[in-house]
Amino acid sequence: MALKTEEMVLNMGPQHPSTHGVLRLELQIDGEIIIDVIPHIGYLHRCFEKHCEAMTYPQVIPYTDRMDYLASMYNEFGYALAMERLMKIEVPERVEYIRVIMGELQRIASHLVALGTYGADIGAFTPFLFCFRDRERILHLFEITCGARLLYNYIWIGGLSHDLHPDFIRLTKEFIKDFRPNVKELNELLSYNRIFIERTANVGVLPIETAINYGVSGPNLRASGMKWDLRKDDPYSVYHKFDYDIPIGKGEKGKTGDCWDRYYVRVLEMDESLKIIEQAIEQIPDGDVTSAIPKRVKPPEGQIYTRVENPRGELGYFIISDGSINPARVKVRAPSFVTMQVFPELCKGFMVADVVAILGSVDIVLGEIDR
Amino acid sequence: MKTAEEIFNTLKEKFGSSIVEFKADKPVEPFIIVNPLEVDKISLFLKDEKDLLFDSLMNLSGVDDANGIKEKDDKGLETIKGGTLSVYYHIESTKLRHKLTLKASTDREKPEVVTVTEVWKGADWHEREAYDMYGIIFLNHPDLRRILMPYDWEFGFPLRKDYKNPEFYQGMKVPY
Amino acid sequence: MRDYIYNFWQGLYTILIGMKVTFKHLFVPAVTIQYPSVKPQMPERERNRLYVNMDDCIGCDQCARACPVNCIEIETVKSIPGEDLGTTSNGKKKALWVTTFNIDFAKCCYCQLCVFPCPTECIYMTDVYEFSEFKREDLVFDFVTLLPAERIQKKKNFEEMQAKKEAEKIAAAKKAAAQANKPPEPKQDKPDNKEENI
Amino acid sequence: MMYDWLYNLTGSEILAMFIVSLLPLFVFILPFALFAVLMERKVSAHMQDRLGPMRTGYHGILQTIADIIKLLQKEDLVPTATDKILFNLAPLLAFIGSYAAFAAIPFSGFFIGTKIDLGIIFIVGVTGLVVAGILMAGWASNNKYSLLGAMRAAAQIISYEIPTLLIILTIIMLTGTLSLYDLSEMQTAYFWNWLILGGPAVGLQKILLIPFMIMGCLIIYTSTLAEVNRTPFDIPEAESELVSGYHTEYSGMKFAMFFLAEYANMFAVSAIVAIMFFGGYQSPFGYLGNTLGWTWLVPIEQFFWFTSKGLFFVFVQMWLRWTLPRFRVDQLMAFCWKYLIPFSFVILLLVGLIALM
Repeated sequence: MALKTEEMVLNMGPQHPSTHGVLRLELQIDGEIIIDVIPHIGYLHRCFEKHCEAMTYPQVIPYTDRMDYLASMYNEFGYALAMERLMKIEVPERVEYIRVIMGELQRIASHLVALGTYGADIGAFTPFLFCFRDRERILHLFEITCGARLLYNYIWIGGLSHDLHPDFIRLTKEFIKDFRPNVKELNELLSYNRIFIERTANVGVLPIETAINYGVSGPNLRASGMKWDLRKDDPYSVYHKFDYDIPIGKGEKGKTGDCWDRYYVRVLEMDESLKIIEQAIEQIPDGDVTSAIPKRVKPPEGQIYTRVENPRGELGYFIISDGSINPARVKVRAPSFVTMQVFPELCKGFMVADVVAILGSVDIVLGEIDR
Repeated sequence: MKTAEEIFNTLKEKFGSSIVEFKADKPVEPFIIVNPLEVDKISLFLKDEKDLLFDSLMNLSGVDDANGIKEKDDKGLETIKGGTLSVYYHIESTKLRHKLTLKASTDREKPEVVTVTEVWKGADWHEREAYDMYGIIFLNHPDLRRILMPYDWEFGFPLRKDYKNPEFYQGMKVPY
Repeated sequence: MRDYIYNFWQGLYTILIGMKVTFKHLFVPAVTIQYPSVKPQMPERERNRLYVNMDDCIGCDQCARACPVNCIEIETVKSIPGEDLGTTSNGKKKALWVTTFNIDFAKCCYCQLCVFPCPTECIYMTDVYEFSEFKREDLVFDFVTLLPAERIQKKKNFEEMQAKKEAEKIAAAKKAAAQANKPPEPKQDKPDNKEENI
Repeated sequence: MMYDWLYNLTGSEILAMFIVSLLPLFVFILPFALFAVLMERKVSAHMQDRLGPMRTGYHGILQTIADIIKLLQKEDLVPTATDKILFNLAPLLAFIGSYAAFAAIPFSGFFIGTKIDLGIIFIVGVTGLVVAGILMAGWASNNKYSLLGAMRAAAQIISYEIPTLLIILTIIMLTGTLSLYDLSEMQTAYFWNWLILGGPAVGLQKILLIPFMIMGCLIIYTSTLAEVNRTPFDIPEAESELVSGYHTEYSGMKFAMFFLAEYANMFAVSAIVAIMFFGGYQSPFGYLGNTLGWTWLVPIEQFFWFTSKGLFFVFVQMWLRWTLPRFRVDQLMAFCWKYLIPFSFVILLLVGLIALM
């Protein structure tokens, strides 16, 4: 009897331990080898863009928090920036500094989740909890400042809801001091572990041309070897005043742009963020943080596309105003949404276990993909 | 590095009537209005031309211009007849560091735009989203399905300004 | 062959390093707290359950309008002349009976947007965070201090007054119409009614 | 011996046999599983700067008992599309496989279930039943994840038996016995008689043996780790990929059986390593009972040493689990076939040469 082989369709998600939310992947597998991946999204669709049409401009901010719920501060930052550009508001210097500090702290917190869950995806559970332990301290910093741990509603159009807490600077300095050895420990425990390298190096290689053509941005693009960071390449806020590097993937353990590079770029980025925070804390001027907040937000008719460097990449807000107090259109260019498109390309030819590894390394947040 | 106006002039020379208008009167961004059925050719030119090199699509968004005739039915719900739906393309060149906004307006009753997935692969899902939300048909798109809404959603396109919530979806009451 | 041995050695060595790290952590004190028995200290700006100090509320509806999810429901009734509603703590005179002030904490998104516009600072966020309920309806908190009977009474008072006014007006209008053949102008003076928007 | 003692006491062969064979289950495996689950939780918790279960009893010592009660109460779900017979049989088979191994393990000089001469081969053979149980579970569940997990498990366990057996062969060659009892007796008295330090051999031979014995110990420990599906070799039940692998569809008592089998297996393989390289139940420093002349104390001491050695290796398994990521299935195979098997062959050959000396 002739041997008959057949491809199998494996349905990964929406309930699966490592799809990072409610993502459904339809895997076509031949044994354990991936033939094709079809992602199905939309399980977390909350009509953000439709909601916005019924909201006034300041009321949109709590909704932006809920998109990329691991980097809420940066979502608000982007939205506030877009509105300020549209309304031509000059923001006090102190506000900008605080925004940068908060944004970079948020970047560290977000990367910690990315790295920790990546370890858990690969099978190492301990780094996950170490990362969460450190993230908890950042969340505490946010909590003392604005009262919330995850969904802040802190950065407003033209200003901030609260000034810094008196203890904030001291606690941040303490955190930075304690955090640096922890990064080293994470490297010892996970990054340089031989099994981890075996699992991630040369897996899911994203060539730079493909990345640009697909519009992949942020750490994923940088891991492919492109020095592209909106903080430097399309500067906003006060980022030009600080001295920091942009880490890129060098292909140390395998090909450039593999999972290990994507992972390690995030580790290095945390260090750069710490540098920015340290400098910002030293330079922060005094001032009032609420003075520039407009009483009534009614931007002129027009449209704007503004983008910021979210922890996951280029977060763009496309806002069309029709001159009323409600936005006519708010479209969000979510970095994970774009990254998710390239995911099937990365997976082809690898194994089921690698799907998890690749998905973890591109670091998606479903709240943002589905909005 | 080129300004939007220079690019407009280059395009006007090359494509003539396909490039409709250059608009810079409204704040904050100037944009170029193009013919929706020629977008793919224009995009390919923008991507390949030596001094333009727009290699990355930042964003593609469908927009309901809501510029048609608004009618109210007996229940007080608004429907819009005529007018246009638009697609905005925000593109940039990572090598030459310039940005550009294109706008392609299409008929509301028969919204058809040519896809740019051949030029920028990243446009795929953005176009599916625009189709899902506005019903804009992207001609030649390889896989034009709904993306965020359920595949069997039959109550229209939710981001259109005259969209009405269904009463029931698969036996479940929609407004809770 | 060199790679082969190197790989083996690398594997062993990095595993041992990792084991050193985890072993060290066996003796590091835990960072967790025993939650229900030990409660965390809440920071002063904590944003948890809303509280409304009804003594200060003037029923201006600003918080309800600022709310992005419409979880605040306010209904007010005008006071009839002669009633003394007292003043708020910052000296404003109250003019409206607040007969409904419901906050639905199932909907509330704890964004604090309602706190800032309040002219009397009577709505604020407290650090109460344990208030789960078995039924969704139980999460609707009623802040009004008036008794149910009183609320009905206030409404009735107002309606009676309204009716009286109306009657007076009609009488006056009739009088006027009799004098000048002018149609009366009905005046809309309904209590501020917040409609639930779904 | 326990059996003789009971035979004299009761006068019935069957009763004595019965008690002796059931004793490991009730005296050892069940309490051990309870203890090991708690230990796993506590070890992982403290390695991750947590506290672990704290609410049931002092520092949560009753947690696993609470868990067992919960599992007993749970509804025993059998999905409709399963192969009912295989589905119900699989956890039993897995448990029997790991439980039967305990029959030949010498807990002390006084107490062995059955003192068979082929002890070590018996254990290797009987633990092979676990594979059948796992395959049955994976197939019968009618779940793609379970099937993938079962296929992985079968491939993995069978491959890793090769290096295990090669090292066992080395030991057999060196000592000339297959009986675990004899093996333990051979490494008597002091720790320098343990096989990891060359065994009872003397002189140059002992020194030459030491590096190979250490290597062999590492190899057999790694490969037995793979046989019981512990991290970094836990790909059959890889939580982040295959949800739970072959026991995805199991609930209640049947799940508890798999769970029990896993923990029993953990101890069984630790015991094998302890017997083969670390003197089994022998004390490293001689016996207090012998010194004081209290001969009744010696079996208790032996039992103590045996369990503490076993528990130490179980602890190392947990330590590894909470430190390492897991392999991918092809790397796992590559590791076995490219590294462990050649290495164990070399050890087999060289130890054979040394033994000839």
